[in-house]
Amino acid sequence: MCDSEELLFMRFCSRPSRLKLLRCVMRDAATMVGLDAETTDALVLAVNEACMNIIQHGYGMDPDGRIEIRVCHEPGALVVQLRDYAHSVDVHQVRSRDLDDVRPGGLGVHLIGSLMDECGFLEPPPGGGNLYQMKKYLTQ
Amino acid sequence: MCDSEELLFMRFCSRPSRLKLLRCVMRDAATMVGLDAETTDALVLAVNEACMNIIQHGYGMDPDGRIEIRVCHEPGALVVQLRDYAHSVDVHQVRSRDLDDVRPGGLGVHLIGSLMDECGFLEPPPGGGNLYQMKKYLTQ
Amino acid sequence: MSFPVEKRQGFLVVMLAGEVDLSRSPEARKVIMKALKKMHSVMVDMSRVEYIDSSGVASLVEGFQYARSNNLEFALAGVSEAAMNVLRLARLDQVFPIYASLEARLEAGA
Amino acid sequence: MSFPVEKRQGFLVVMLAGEVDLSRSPEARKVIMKALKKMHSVMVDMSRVEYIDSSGVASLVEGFQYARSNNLEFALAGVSEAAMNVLRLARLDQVFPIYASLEARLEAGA
Ligand SMILES: Nc1ncnc2c1ncn2[C@@H]1O[C@H](COP(=O)(O)OP(=O)(O)O)[C@@H](O)[C@H]1O
Ligand SMILES: Nc1ncnc2c1ncn2[C@@H]1O[C@H](COP(=O)(O)OP(=O)(O)O)[C@@H](O)[C@H]1O
Repeated sequence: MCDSEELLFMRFCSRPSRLKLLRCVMRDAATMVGLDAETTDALVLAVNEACMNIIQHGYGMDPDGRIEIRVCHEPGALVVQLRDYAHSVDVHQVRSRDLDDVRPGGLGVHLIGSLMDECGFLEPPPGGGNLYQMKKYLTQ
Repeated sequence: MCDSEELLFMRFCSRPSRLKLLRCVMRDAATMVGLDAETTDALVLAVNEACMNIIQHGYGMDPDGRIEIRVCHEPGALVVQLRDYAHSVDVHQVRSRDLDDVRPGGLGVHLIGSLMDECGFLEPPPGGGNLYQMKKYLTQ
Repeated sequence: MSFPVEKRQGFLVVMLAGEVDLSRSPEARKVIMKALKKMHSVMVDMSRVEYIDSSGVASLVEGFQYARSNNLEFALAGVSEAAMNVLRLARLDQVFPIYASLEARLEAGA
Repeated sequence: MSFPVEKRQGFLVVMLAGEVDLSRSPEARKVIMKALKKMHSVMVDMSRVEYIDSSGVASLVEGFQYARSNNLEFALAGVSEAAMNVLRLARLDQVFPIYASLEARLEAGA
């Protein structure tokens, strides 16, 4: 029943105050698969940004949205899936501002793309909402 | 949909190597509700012992059992529920050795009882397995 | 828990610290904007920032822009490695004036 | 990652460290029992133990019992606050010989 590749599954509410816990959990999951400090920081930052986007854009700062994170240790990669129950995302809207056009905001998607090896929305899951997946390759 | 009292829900496999992550998560949940260092240590140790019991006795060290933890912040208490899918526990068997009869093992249930304000099995949940609940009162 | 502000020569120095994430960046933004709205130049001491996310960075960008349109100085000082990594990824290390330390800027004078 | 063992005068000193939980206590048990089975007295340096659970404590009890039935000395030294709390709860602080430090026992001689 328990997928041996699943490192952890966690559910939490769409509150900024929960991000600290999320980062702690991600940091530990990274340590468990032997990521170095730099890669761990990258992973933690990317997952934090993806969750922020769900809190801010998916749930529009409503603190009672549900977010689920699944971290799997696949051969060669750490896979992080974030699932929300917000309205379906228009994936064409999901991009950061031009970095040269300096203004507050519009950096999260760029950071995720720079920090992770793969990222993007998967097929909308049954039951609605969105499923966002990120991968970090594990170099031996 | 998201119970505002639920601090977190986590699912993980019945492996000793997962306990570190569990302790980290519990430590953070404790910090979030403002527990002091001593109470946090007590909570972390108690939850660790309860999970060890599931791993060792519930699943007999089978690494593929599923364990779910739910931490809720109720008025006046932090409530931790552990759910497993192992055979139903005979609650009369669940007690530690006599502390004066020194031998290896037989301390976990005693530790939990000393460290938590309430503990015990709840009604077996639908779908089988066991539901164990611990409470730590929050003094203002 | 707000972030402390100190007057140092012609500057108001905002001391960010710890984890400047979505739960703390509104506070960072408030402190920075309040200092600037007194028509004061601002230095942000970032030596004790352990973590900053894009919302924390946005607070800095907002301060930077407000300062520029009001002819005030806005600079970062002693940026921690953790924060510098994020600024670099956002290519803002080329945008903000960044000093090795508060002293490095203060010694340079007006 | 095993736990290091050092020869100090008539003792084999087992240096536990970090988190001695269900994933590491089999290792602790192995190191302790191996030292005792050489018919050596054993001291467990616990100054760097950050966390110990009941399985770690069980390794100590097993060593203690084996030593007693084989007329060997088995003692704990420099027990960290975190570990001492657990020993107290298990009322084992009254059972194990516990020294403030390795030196405290070594200076006492044979
Ligand atoms: N999870 C999401 N749900 C809905 N829209 C999103 C999501 N993530 C990103 N977006 C869209 O992508 C845009 C760019 O996001 P980002 O680069 O993180 O910058 P910012 O969040 O500061 O706007 C957002 O403004 C939003 O329109
Ligand atoms: N989750 C559980 N499932 C089944 N049996 C349990 C569980 N927890 C405790 N027990 C029973 O209670 C006994 C005492 O547990 P404990 O005090 O933790 O000592 P130990 O685990 O070292 O035996 C165990 O030996 C076991 O028989």
